[in-house]
Amino acid sequence: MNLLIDLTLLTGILAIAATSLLSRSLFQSVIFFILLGLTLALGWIRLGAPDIALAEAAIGAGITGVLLLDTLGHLKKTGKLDKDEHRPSYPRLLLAILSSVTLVVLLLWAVFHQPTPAIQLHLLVEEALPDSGVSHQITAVLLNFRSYDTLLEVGVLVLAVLVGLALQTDQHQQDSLPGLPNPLLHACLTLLVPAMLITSMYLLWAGSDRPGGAFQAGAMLAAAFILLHLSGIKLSAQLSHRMMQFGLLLGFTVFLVVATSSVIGGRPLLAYPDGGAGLLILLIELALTLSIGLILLSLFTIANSPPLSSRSGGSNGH
Amino acid sequence: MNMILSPIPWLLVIPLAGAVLTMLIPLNWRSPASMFGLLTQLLASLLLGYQVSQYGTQIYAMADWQAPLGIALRADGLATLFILMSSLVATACALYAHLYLNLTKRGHFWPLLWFLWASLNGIWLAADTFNLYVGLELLTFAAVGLVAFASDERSLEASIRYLYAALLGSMAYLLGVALLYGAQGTLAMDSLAETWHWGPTNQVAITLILGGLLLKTAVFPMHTWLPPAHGGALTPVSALLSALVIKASFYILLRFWVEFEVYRHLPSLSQLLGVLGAGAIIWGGWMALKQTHLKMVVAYSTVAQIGYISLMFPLLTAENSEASLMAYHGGILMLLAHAFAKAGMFLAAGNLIYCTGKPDLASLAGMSRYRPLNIFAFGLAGVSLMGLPPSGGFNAKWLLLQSSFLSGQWWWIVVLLIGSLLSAAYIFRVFAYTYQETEATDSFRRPPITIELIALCLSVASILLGFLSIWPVNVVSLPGPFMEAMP
Amino acid sequence: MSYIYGFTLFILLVSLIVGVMRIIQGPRQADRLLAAQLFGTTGVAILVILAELQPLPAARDTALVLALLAMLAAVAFVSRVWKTTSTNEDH
Amino acid sequence: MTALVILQSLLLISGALMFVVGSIGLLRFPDTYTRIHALTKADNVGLGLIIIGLIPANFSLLVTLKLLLIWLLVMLASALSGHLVAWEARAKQVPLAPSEGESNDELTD
Amino acid sequence: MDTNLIFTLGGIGLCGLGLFGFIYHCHLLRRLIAFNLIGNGTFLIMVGFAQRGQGVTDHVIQALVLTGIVVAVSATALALVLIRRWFHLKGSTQLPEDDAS
Repeated sequence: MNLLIDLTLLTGILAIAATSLLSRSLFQSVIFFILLGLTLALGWIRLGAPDIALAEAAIGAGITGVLLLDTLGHLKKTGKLDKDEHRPSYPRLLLAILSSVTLVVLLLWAVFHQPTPAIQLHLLVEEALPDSGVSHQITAVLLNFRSYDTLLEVGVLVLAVLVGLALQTDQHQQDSLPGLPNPLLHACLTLLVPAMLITSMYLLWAGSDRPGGAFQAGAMLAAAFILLHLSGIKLSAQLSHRMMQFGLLLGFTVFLVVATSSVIGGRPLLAYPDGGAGLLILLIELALTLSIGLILLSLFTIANSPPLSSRSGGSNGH
Repeated sequence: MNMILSPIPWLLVIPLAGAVLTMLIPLNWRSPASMFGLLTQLLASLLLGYQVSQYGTQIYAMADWQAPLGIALRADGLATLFILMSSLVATACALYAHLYLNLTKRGHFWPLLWFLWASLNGIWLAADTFNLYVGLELLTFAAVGLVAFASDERSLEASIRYLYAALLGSMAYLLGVALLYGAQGTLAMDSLAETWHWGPTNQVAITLILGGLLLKTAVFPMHTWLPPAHGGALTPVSALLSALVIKASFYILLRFWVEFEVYRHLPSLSQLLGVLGAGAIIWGGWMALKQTHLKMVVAYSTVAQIGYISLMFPLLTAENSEASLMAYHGGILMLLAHAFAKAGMFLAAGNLIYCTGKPDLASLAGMSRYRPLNIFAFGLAGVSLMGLPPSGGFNAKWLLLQSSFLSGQWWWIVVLLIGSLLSAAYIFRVFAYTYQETEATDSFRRPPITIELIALCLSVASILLGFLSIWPVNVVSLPGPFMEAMP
Repeated sequence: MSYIYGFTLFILLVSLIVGVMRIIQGPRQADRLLAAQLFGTTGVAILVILAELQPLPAARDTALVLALLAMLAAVAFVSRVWKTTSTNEDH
Repeated sequence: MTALVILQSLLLISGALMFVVGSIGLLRFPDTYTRIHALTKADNVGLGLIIIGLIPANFSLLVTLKLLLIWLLVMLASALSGHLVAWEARAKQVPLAPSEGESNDELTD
Repeated sequence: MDTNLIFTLGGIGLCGLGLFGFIYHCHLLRRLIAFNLIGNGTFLIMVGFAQRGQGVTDHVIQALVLTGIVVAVSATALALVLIRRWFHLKGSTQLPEDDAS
């Protein structure tokens, strides 16, 4: 029975992926991409990875999908969405088929000759878990054992926003599209948004002893912000530029300060003081959640910034 | 050793803090704050250089968890040399950018530079395969941001091309890391090397990792994203990209190549890399000869120079350890000389373009009379790139030649010679344009003397390297796991 | 009992595939979006059953997240993609 | 106990069948408005049946509440998105059942 | 055929499809979707392959995949910013003379 379910899921995943890649209509591609995220979330549950399933549901099916849909709407405004798409040439097709077949063959060869790993890292994790300050292994890995990776990863997020901000031609340019003036939507928001905020906090709190954590919580928060934004309540317009910047950087700064304070205290970078690990991890996660929510929202609004009535087509560059 | 006195954490914390700080403080404070940061970074790198040369390789366990559970940083001779190199080049480029960019652009430049620097230091020090992935992504984002923020069409196109190529490269790398983890259950380089065995899984993993890194280094057939990105960015950014950023993926390549003894087990792959390098030398040189824009000449010259550096792979053979060591030293020297010379050359080229206001070669006419100092800087960098004595480039090529002789691979000598002729040709072609005296306008803009001096300093450094070659060679030969894995 | 869960799951997966056909057929974007919505609900149903079958209680949290985000795509579609299309272009 | 299991099985399977019905409805109904009808009825009832069927699986108050919350949210979401699509469709004057031949995709051309 | 192996194979399929699309397509948005397919395939391989080797649920690799997902979503968002800017400047959804590569 399990085999049947897995195989059906697998077929579904591959079929959906192929459709999203090869569909004629770009809108259909995007919709299928969102569905792929959803189906993958099911797959992650089958693989026993609920944390990833949560992230995939929130990020893959939620945030990325909305970002793509939004871009699609933007490209559609000028009405030349697929117009200038010439069919790729035959050498290109050949190269694509050749490299993808090579990759698949190589990977299959590698997978079917898998040796037994000499090192069992999960045993080490279990052994060190009591000292990590949390009882959920993934949170322990992300925010204690391999916290350096996480620090850099938050840096990557901040950097993405930074590049977006640097590309913004006008500092105070805001998303110019109006929200939806639908009364029922606004009535529902008063119910939905608090539910999303509570779920976000629940995920954050759950992270210390079961699946959940800052990223899932942050993505949920971002989803709430984006929903508000789409319905016309624009957080980025409410907050001052300065406040927004502080919010964006809060998580990274708190993380960095905690990291550095341990060096000043004579311990290696990122080492938590004895007994303080749990509290510090929660503090970092709280700040990270807020920042991730704001970062994802900003990435969504920054992408919108070029005004509608701009030139499109002709250019004066060389 | 006392944890506070180790400069390793500071090499990461200062740039990261610099990035945050320069995003938050007002525009006109960003440069002074960064200047302070530059100084501390230089001091920290020098301190690390001193400690490593005195006490040998340093291992730093992040968060006090030993590898393979935690992430370890490793500062050996090779890492130290790269840290020093990036500190010097980045400082020069940062000073140049401070003088070259306007206030708003500068405001955006500083945080991006600091992120770039943090990721570079992170990569030089990393001893964990997944950590390298995150570092590479941080580097990619910072570099793409730096290319894009000129925000004209050309740089935007270049940044998209660059981003797509780099993302594909890092995904291939990650796929390789996934296979390695599945086969061996660890991510730390040391424990991977200890438990390494050349089954099919590891071979495919190494192939994917090398493929991804070659794409990111822009080795010959996968080089197409490089010239527009390096040629289209703002001048200080071009210098940073050519001198440092492509070296990062190359450095990881070298680490994998030696530490997992790829040279011993996949010798055909090393010949392939050599062939690609030879292709890069000839194709890059040829294309540089055909360009009409000054910065594109310099960018294609980078493609060719990457070719020289990758010639060290076929020469690192298990059979002849003397030839291998020579090739290693030659390759590292080449890399170092290229970092200084190319940064100097890009900055000099940027100054010339600043003067004429036009990017093409034809409008350089009369420049040698009007800006002799700048042409001199360009020329000195050119001497090193051509490999004329006395320069770092010459010593590097000499070592590579000798290594080819010793290992009996004479065909690389032919490639080296053809490459040198080509580079001489494209550099003298630029000179020929500057000596032309046409009736063209005399309304050149005068750049501040300081930015010319910065370019000159870098070019002089690449020449000085010819006299001081023994020092970097000694540093990279300091004992450590890396040198033990050396043939 | 687990056999029943598995059987239910299988039916749901089949229903997913039927939904996919509507998305491919269209003909309107709105129809595609509605089908995607149904897909999301079916996903929630599958997740709550998987939570018992595996058993993996955290799958219910995933279902909760999906349920909360289900309408995000619809709102984005209506406000961004559809809004900007002029009436005559849409059909 | 067995009676409960049978009840559960009935609930689960009829819930799943409701989904199939919904999908078929989505496939067969002629225009956007009727498809909204198929969607909002079938999936809410189907999910409801499944969730009621799952409650006896573990008699825990928290789990039951969470399951009911999920149901509530899905109902809200599908009601709202159905409403939005219909609202927008009416504003854009999407016709009631379109003529048979029409199946061009508005995005591809 | 256990679950881990099946999803590893699914990951390989996604990687193959994604690489094909990434090279074949010119449209920047389509290439971005293709990149995300490669990414998701890689994540599936990471978890499936590691758990197949270890024989248990491996939390370390799951944590790494979480990091990877966040990096991938940042990459997607960054690419979208650039694509929109490009579209805004040039009115095109692909790079010029893309067949040169």
